[in-house]
Formats: sequence, structure tokens, C-alpha cells
Amino acid sequence: AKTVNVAAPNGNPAYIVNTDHGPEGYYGELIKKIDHDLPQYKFKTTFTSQNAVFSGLQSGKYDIALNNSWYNKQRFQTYYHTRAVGLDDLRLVYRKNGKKAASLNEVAKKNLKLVPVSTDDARYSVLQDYNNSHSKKVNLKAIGDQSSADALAQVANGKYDVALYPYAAYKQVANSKNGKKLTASKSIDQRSAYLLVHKSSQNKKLTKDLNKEIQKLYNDGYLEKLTKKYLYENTFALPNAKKEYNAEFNK
Amino acid sequence: MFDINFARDSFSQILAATPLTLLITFGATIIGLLLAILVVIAREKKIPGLSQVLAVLVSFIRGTPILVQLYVVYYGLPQLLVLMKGWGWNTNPDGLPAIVIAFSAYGLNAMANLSESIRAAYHAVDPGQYEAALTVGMSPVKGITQIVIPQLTVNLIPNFTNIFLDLIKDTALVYNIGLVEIMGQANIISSIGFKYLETYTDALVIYIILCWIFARILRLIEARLRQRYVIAQ
Amino acid sequence: MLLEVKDLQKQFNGHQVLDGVDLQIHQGEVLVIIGPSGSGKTTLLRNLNFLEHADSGTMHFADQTIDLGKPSKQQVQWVRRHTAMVFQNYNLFKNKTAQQNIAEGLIYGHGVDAKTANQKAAQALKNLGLYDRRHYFPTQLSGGQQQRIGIARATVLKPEVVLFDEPTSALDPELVGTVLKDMQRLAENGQTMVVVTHQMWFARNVASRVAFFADGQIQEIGKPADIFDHPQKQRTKQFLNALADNY
Amino acid sequence: MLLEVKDLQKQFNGHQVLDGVDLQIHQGEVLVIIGPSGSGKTTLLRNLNFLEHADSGTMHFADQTIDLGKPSKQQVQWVRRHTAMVFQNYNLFKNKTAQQNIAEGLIYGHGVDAKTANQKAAQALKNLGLYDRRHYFPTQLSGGQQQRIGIARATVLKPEVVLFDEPTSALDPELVGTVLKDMQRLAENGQTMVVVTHQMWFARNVASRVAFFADGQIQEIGKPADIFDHPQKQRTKQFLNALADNY
Amino acid sequence: MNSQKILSVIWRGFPNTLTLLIWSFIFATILGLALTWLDLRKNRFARGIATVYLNLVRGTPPLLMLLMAYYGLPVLLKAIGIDIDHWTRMTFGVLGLTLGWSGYLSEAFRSAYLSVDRGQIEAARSVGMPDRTTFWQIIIPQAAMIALPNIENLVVGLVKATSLVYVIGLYDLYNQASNLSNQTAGLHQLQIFVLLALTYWLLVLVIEALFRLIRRRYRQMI
Ligand SMILES: Nc1ncnc2c1ncn2[C@@H]1O[C@H](COP(=O)(O)OP(=O)(O)OP(=O)(O)O)[C@@H](O)[C@H]1O
Ligand SMILES: Nc1ncnc2c1ncn2[C@@H]1O[C@H](COP(=O)(O)OP(=O)(O)OP(=O)(O)O)[C@@H](O)[C@H]1O
Ligand SMILES: [Mg+2]
Ligand SMILES: [Mg+2]
Repeated sequence: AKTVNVAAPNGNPAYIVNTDHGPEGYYGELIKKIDHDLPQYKFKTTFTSQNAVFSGLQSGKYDIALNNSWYNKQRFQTYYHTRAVGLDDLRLVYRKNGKKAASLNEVAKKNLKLVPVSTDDARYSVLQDYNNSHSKKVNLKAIGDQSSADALAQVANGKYDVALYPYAAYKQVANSKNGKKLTASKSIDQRSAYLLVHKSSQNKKLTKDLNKEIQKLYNDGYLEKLTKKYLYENTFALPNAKKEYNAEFNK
Repeated sequence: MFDINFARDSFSQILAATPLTLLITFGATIIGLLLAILVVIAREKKIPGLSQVLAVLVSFIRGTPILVQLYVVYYGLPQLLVLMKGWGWNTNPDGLPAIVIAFSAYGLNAMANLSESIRAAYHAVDPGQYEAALTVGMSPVKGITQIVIPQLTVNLIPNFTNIFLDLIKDTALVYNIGLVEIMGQANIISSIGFKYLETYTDALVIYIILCWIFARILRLIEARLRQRYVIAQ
Repeated sequence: MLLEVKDLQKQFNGHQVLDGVDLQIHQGEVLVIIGPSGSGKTTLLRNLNFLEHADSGTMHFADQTIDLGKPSKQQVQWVRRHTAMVFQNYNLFKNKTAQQNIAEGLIYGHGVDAKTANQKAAQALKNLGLYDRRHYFPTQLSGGQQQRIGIARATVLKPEVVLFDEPTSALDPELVGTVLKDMQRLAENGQTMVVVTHQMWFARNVASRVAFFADGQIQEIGKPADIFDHPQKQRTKQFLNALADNY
Repeated sequence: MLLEVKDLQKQFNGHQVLDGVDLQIHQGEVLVIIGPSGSGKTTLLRNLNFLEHADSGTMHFADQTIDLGKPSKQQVQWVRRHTAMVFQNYNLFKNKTAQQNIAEGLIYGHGVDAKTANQKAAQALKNLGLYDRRHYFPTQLSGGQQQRIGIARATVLKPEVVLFDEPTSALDPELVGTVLKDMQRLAENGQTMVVVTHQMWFARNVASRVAFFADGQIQEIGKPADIFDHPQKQRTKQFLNALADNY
Repeated sequence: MNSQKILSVIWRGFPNTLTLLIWSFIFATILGLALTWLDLRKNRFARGIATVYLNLVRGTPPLLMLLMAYYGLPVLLKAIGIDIDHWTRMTFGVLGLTLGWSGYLSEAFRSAYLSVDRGQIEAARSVGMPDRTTFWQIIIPQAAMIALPNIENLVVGLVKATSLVYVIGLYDLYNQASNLSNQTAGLHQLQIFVLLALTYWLLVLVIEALFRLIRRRYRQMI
């Protein structure tokens, strides 16, 4: 079997986490399933910092970046992309007794202090897109590697007012000491997550094979099952889910 | 694969982050220098208790990676402030700016390394110089400030240069706590298209030039002083 | 009597280097101290001006009496201001010019204003014929020049006593003469001096008295001719014979 | 004639330090060289065994004739193996014990097997009464002991000539005697020696001839009594007067 | 979570940290000696190469050194037809650290070599030792002793720099700790990082003790 090098970032345990039994979490289980279903490939997962994942993907050290990369024009130009492997539900997280934030619009208007976002994180470009298309901008600051738990702790202890995260990131800390001080807004946006693949002639075939597999996993409800298992809700049941899922695949 | 145009276009944006890199470096150097002087005084005077505690602290800081120190301060400083608040101090653990954490971590690091170098430079000054100052009636303080410190400074420069360059290079880790210096800026620019090799090459060039310039400047200062005092190497 | 030391004791790591030294220094005399290497001559001088602190003993100096075991800060500073020292390795301040070396003891040690101090230093250099070297740093000067400036640095302070610790032993043989002549001139001007040296010519011709120091004590003291030609103790004879062998 | 040097020239940065030195060394003699500091005495010795390379000149040594301006590698090695040097600062190998210091010239320089070499070194140490120090490192020995081992290191090689560069000037006065006595014994055994020294006792009593070196040349050479008591040149008189002043 | 559990996870990274440390040090020493050799040549070109290399290394953050060695170098070499893609992560980690530390070590070697007393060499020549023997018997042992304190500092620096190999996905002490902190959703960070710091400190103290032993043993020789 041909070895496929997969790189996964540290710091987001609901989606992907390195354990003694290999990768786990949403993408961890997904990659194991794909590995099982595609016997002609052997998927080998490496964990490293977010920026290193893409340094390696660009240089060809890694073939696949195993994280929730949302659509962005440059990325889709730089790398191949698969069909969407999941649908993320974006929420604003804030203190129960702090300033309320129901939409990015409100964050911008009330001038709320937003937790810095890792530049390597897909959320960074969501916010950048928002700022590019709105005159009243949110206060976006960048940071290197930071785990979601760290970020949410900073909202809980009052250093920042609000954080933008997929629902799962909030839910996994919701029962901790810090998490109990927090609450999440209603869904403000949904984004499809794609796997990015290093561009090379061999990986063209790999991408095709992955797409076929992912389509199958979507159709037979496996992705929905994973979502319910790891992301604390069924994002595929949200009102716009049908429209949003895989929306940018052909861009 | 390697997008030369992207590298070229990003260069000036990354260069624009240099002031923050330098701010952290200089801030840490100044904080470190002031603390190091106090540490050296306490240790050379063998102040009971304090000198032992400082020796252990210096050993600890010198024995641990700066990245680990950065996280210890990052997670620990707010908790310390909470604790101090509990004791009735008027501290505000929330909203601790990242730059304060950087100054604390890198300042302590500089303190440990500089204090060792200052001690070595101090011991390298011929004790006869200080004694001669005493025999012409200078007070101990005057002997130190007029005679020992000027000579110590010359001895210190080579090690100081190394510590200073290490600080510049080590600041490449602070983007981990949210400061957009050279490395942070490189990461931000890269994240749009997930293209890293180009911006990292830019950052590398900037670091090399920065270090080269400062090494040059410090070498010139040392040569000047040596020439002025004509202290043979 | 200008200065008297009684029962001076000093140990290093349990080793008794000064073992009850009694010493009297008279106004205007030149006292030469000779003795084996490592016997404690340097240590004795360093204890006289508190570069090292004695374990016990008393000092009478001018009108003061000082417990050498625990002198006060004022006493230490006072003695240092009324004595001066000339070192074997000159110990000129490396970061100061010739003129600064002489002036700065006056300025920072004796509170003389900078202008007067520099004038005095310049005058001292003129007397030595080294005025054209006044802006040189020590490493730009020969050993002999450095030591002569070292002597000027000490004497410009007008100390009651100048202590010399083997002032010529680091010098080239040819340069020894110039330094010894400076010291002789000083002696002729009535400066009280204590000199540790092995220069027999100086001991014989310039010293008022010669002391033989060994085993932590002054073994014998007297006029040069008496000590050199009629030593009383076996220990002294031995030492003088060993020295004589070299010449 | 054992060794003859003709018209030896050596410049440092345009400064003519050796300006046509002619020198003859006879089998079994002790030639003492005296002269002012910085005049080039050390440089002369260093040129004789190629620690420095002369600009020009000729050397006749045993049956060889060597162009000092461009000696062959073999010639350099050959001269170094038939001469030996004793340094002012001893220069014992710091990373070797006393015994190794003496043995290793035999082993690595003269191809003697290690066992024989170590036996010879041990014997040399016994002769000096330093056998119990054979495993000491130089820093654990006194200056006098180091220099005596330095002399043993040189003489164990049985060189035709031993060159001494101020062998006692770094020593405490008391220790000078022991070293000079070793040198005297060596002379009595017929060792050819060239000695730069200011120890008048040695020059007067042990030297076969004394040479006064100044201004890049040998100014005067002759029996010790002639040179010291009836110097021919003004320059020599001046120098001897300056030296005499010290004693 | 108790400290013992945390430490047991952290210590799983120890073999990797140690492997990195030892191999990087060995290779950096070899490369450093070669650089020193170049730097001490009379040939200006050789010296130029050494100087450029030293200036580049001196200005490169170790983090970037590792990133570039692992992700950049294979791309660069592939362009000229050399394929090193199949090298292991560990090889690249060692390579990255070796590149940096060879530069630092060569400066230490050079200055030690230059501070061996010239009199020692002259003494060796005067007893007829050939220059090659002098080099191995006299200069090298003494230079090694003089360089020892600097080497000690550099080894300690190397220990600390091994913590950066997380960027190439190697699991050393640091990466085990940070992964543990991620797995537990960041609830015990302070505890984990303090324990990690103590672990490094212990390692450094052991290294310092080893060097102290060597120094004691050979103290008389300088
Ligand atoms: N600071 C010190 N600590 C420990 N021992 C010391 C110290 N200073 C001097 N000694 C020891 O005290 C003794 C006397 O030393 P000192 O230098 O006074 O002798 P000296 O008579 O001046 O000898 P020299 O003629 O060699 O100058 C020596 O054994 C020396 O090792
Ligand atoms: N390697 C060198 N480079 C440049 N100049 C040198 C060198 N070695 C010696 N000189 C110069 O050559 C002259 C003679 O020096 P040398 O050491 O031979 O004198 P010396 O007679 O041995 O003096 P001393 O009695 O002080 O030992 C001096 O002016 C010295 O500065
Ligand atoms: Mg003394
Ligand atoms: Mg000489």
C-alpha cells in the first residue's frame, strides 16, 4: 500500500487529538475509517504545531492536512482540496454575566474585545473576510498556537469579552470551572471543512479516491454520526445545512 | 512550489514587524540588566539566604528552555496575581497584556544569563585594581564605580553580545502568546494561502541581518573601549 | 614614634601567617623588610592598611589607637588616607591615563577639586620627566615608567607612611635603577617608608633599619650593617647566605 | 668549533633586531650573553634553533652548513634535535606530568621507545631529588622545581648545545640558587651552553666567555674578567654601570 | 491529575531528547572542528566560507533552523536532484541542531586553540617534536581543557534547543508535555509546564555535574 503522510495540528481535542491509541476525535476517527476503507493507501498521521502542518504540506513532507480548513481562494489555489468532510457551526462564546454578543455585527458595534485568533486557524480568515466586507470592523488580533481551552479561559476570567469558536470547542470545556462561567450564542454561521492536499501528480489520484470515499461517507450518514458523537450536536440538521455543506467545492 | 513573488511581496510587511522584535529584545535586556546587577551584588556580597535563593533561581532559569519559561509565566503569572489579590494586593490578573508576559519571561531569562556573565567579567578584573583604589583613599563605592566597572564593562561585551543575539533569536517564540513580531507576522501573512516557506525565508533573512548588524556594532564598541583603555586582550 | 603595631595575628585557613608581629616605625625613617618567599611580608603590609583584616592586634598611629581585630569603618578609611602603597605589579588603573592615575586619588580619596588635583599630577609628572606621557594609558608605558608613576600616585597624597611591596622585582634589570633612585630621593626628603625588597644595594645604602621577617614574626631588626654583617640568629645567616649565592 | 653563525639578519616589521650577528660557540664552553632589555637576545637564541626564521645568514653546525634564509625542513628538524632550549617561563607541557615532560621529547622527538625514555626521565628526576614528584603536573610544582625539570627535559636529549633564555628571572630570589647550581653542575660535566642571564655571579664564575649584545650585534666578547673589569666600548661600560647600580 | 502521572508521560519523551542531544553534539563537534580548521587556514577563500557560515548560523533562530531543515532543505535539494525526503524525522532534527551548534562550537574551538600558550608549541619544537605530534600531544589536549567551560554552556543550550523539535513532529520531553496539556483540554497547563521545567533543570544539573567531574579530574592541566 502507498503511504500517505497526514499532518494534524495540536490544540483542538474535539476535532483531533493525539492519544496513546493514535489519532482520535472527529478527524482522528474519520482518518482511521478512510484508512480502513481504502486499502491501497496507508495513512500515517503526524502531530505538530499548526504552522508546521502547513509548512510541511507546502513542501510535500505531508500529503494531507487533517483539520478544519474552510474555503479561501488562495488556499484552494495553493493546494488540492477534497469534498467537504464536515460542517462546522460557529458560535460566539461570552461570559454569562458579561457583555452579550449575538452576532459579529454586534461584536463590531459594541467594540467587544475578541480573543486573538491563531493565524493558521480557519476562523482567522472568516473574521478577515468579515472585516473586508464590512465598514464597522471587529477587533481582530493574531496569535500563534493557542489551544481552544486557553482561549476560552481568557474569556472566562475577563481578559477578553468574546471568542469565536465552533460549538464543539465550547462544549468540551463547558463543564469545567472556567466553562461554567461561559455561554454560547445561537449559530451565527456554518462552514464546510475541506481537507487540503499537497499538489503533485500522485496526489491528484489520491484526491479523487478521497472524494469518492467522502461522498460515500456523507451519503451513508457516517459523517452525521461522527458529528453527533464528537461535536455535541448534529450540524447537518441545522436549517441551512443542505445549502452550506460542500458549497465551495467547485470554486 | 516556492513562490518568489510572494516572498518578495511579503518581505516589507514582515520587516515592518521588526520594531516589536526589537522592543521585546531591548526591554528584556534593560530589565534583565537591572535585575542582574542586583543579583550580582547580592551574590558577591554573599547576603545570607538571599544569595543562595538567587543562585538556585539563576540555575533553574539557565537550565530550562525559554519556551517552557514562557508558558510557565503565561499560565503562572495570572495565577500569581490572583494569589496576590487574595493577600489584599491591588493587582489585576485579568487583562494582563502579552507584552508584560514577554518582558517578564525574557527579562528573567536575560537576568539569569547576564548575572553569570557580569560575575565572570567582574572576577576577570585584577583585584589589585580595586585594592590600589582603596590605598589612594577612595571609598569602596568610588573604587567600584571609577575603576572596577569601566574595566568590567570591556570584559563583559563579548558575552553580552551572545546573550543579546540569543534574545533576538529567542523572541521568535513569542508569537505563541500572541505578539506579532517578525515570526508572528510571517505566520499571519502565510495563513491566508497557507504558504509558509516563503515568509519563513523572509524572516530568516531579517534575523540574520539584524544579528549581523548588532554583532558588528557591539564589536566596534568593544574595540573602541579596548583601544581607549588599551587593555591588552 | 609614628606608627606602632602590637601582637598582630593573621591566619589563612588555619595557617598562622602573622604570628604576633610587633613593629615600630619612626617618623622619617626607611625601614626595609627582607625575608623568605611566602613568609608573609606582603601580608604584613596589607594588614597595615587594611587591604586585609587582621585577626587581632593593636595599632597606634599618630594620635589614634585601633583594635586591629575590629576596626571601625572610619578608622579603616582614616588609616588608608594617611598611608599609601606601591605594588609589585604597579597596579596602575588600566582605564586611566598617567595623569588621571595620579590625580584621582586626590579627587575621589581626598576631596581635592579636579583642577588642583590635575595640576598637582601634571607637576609630579614633570618632576619625573614624564610630562609628555601624561595622556598615555598604563599598557603604553614601560614597567619602569609605570612603577615611577605608581610611586608618584602614592606620594602625591602626602601620606604619613608609604608602603612598598617589592617595587622593583617585576622590572627588567636595567630599569630597576631609575625606580630605586626615585625612592632614594623620596627618602632624602624625609618621607617615612616601609620597603619590602631584595635589592641589597638599597637595603645597605638607603635603609635606616633592616628587619628580617620569617616564621610569622620579625626575627631581627637593626642597622643595615649590623644585620648584614653580624646577623645574630642562625635563621638570618642562612637566608643571607642563600641570597648571596645568587650574586 | 661546534657551531658558527655568520651575518645573521632578522627584521620585525621593518625594525632590524639582529643586524649581522657573527658568533662562534666552542665545544664544551659556557657562553653568557648579556645586554639591554629589548635588544634582541631572545630573538638571537630563537633563531639559532629555528623557533623563528632568520632573513639571512649562514650556520655551520657539526659537519653541516645551513643557509639560514631558507633552511630545508630536514635541516630545521636536525638542528632542533641537536640543540635544546630552556625558557624564561619554563614552558613545561601543562598537560603532562613531570616525568612525561622529560620523556616525551625522547619519545616523539628522538624516536626512543617509551620504556627506555621513561626510565631515563625517572633517573633524571632522581638525580634532581624530585623523583617523588614524578606524577605531579607543572601547576603543582614551584617555579624552581619547574625550571629544574625544564633543564632536565633539555639535557636528557643529550644535545650538542643547550640554549638558556633568562632561566632564573621569573623565580623568587631564594629559588634562584638551586637552578643556578644545576646549571653549574651541567657546565662542569662539559655541556656546551649559551646562557642569556643577568645573574652576575654565574657570569663571573661559570662562564667561559661573556658577550655583550646591543643594537643588533655582538659588541664585545671575551673572558668574564676582561668584559666586566675592562670593557672596551663606551656602550658596554654604560650598561654595566646601570646594572651595578642595583646592587 | 497527579504529578506522578504527568511525569510518567513527560518522561516518555526522554529517549528522543537524549538521542537528539547526543547525536547532534557528536555531529556538531565534527562539523565544528572542520569549520575551525577552515577558519584557521591561511587561504582567504577557506576562511571566507567559514566566516559566512558562522554569520548565517549566528543570526538564525534555532526554531527556523529546524523548520527550514525539515521542510525547506528537501525542496531545495530536490531542485538539484538530491532526494532526502525519506530521511527520518529524527535525522532532520539532528541535522537542524547540528547546523546551528557546529557554528557555535567552532567559535569555542577556535578561541581555545588560539589561547593555547605559544610557549608550549615552542617548547615542543625545541625538544624536536614534529609539528603533527605537537598538535595531538600538546595543543589539542590543552585546547580541549580551555574550551571546556564554553562547551558546557553550549551543551546546556543544546538541551534547551531540543525542545523545539515539536515543529517537526518529534515527541521529545516538551512535545509529550504539550500534547498532554492538549489532551486534557488545557486544564493542568501550569502544573504540566512547571514539572516539565523541573525535568529539564534536572537534566541540566546532571550534565553540569558531569562536566564538573571532568574539570576536577583535569584541573591541574591548565
Ligand atoms: N588570600 C590568601 N588566602 C590564603 N592564603 C594566603 C592568602 N594570601 C597569602 N596567603 C598565604 O600566606 C603566606 C604568606 O604570603 P605572602 O604573600 O604574605 O608572602 P611574602 O612573604 O610576601 O612572599 P613573596 O616574597 O613571595 O612575596 C603564603 O603561604 C601564602 O600562600
Ligand atoms: N614576534 C615579534 N614580532 C614583532 N616584534 C618582535 C617579536 N619578537 C620580538 N620583537 C621585537 O624585537 C626586539 C627584540 O626582542 P627580544 O625579546 O629578542 O629582546 P631581549 O633582548 O630578549 O629583551 P629582554 O631582555 O626584555 O628579554 C624587541 O623590540 C621586540 O619588541
Ligand atoms: Mg610578597
Ligand atoms: Mg628576552
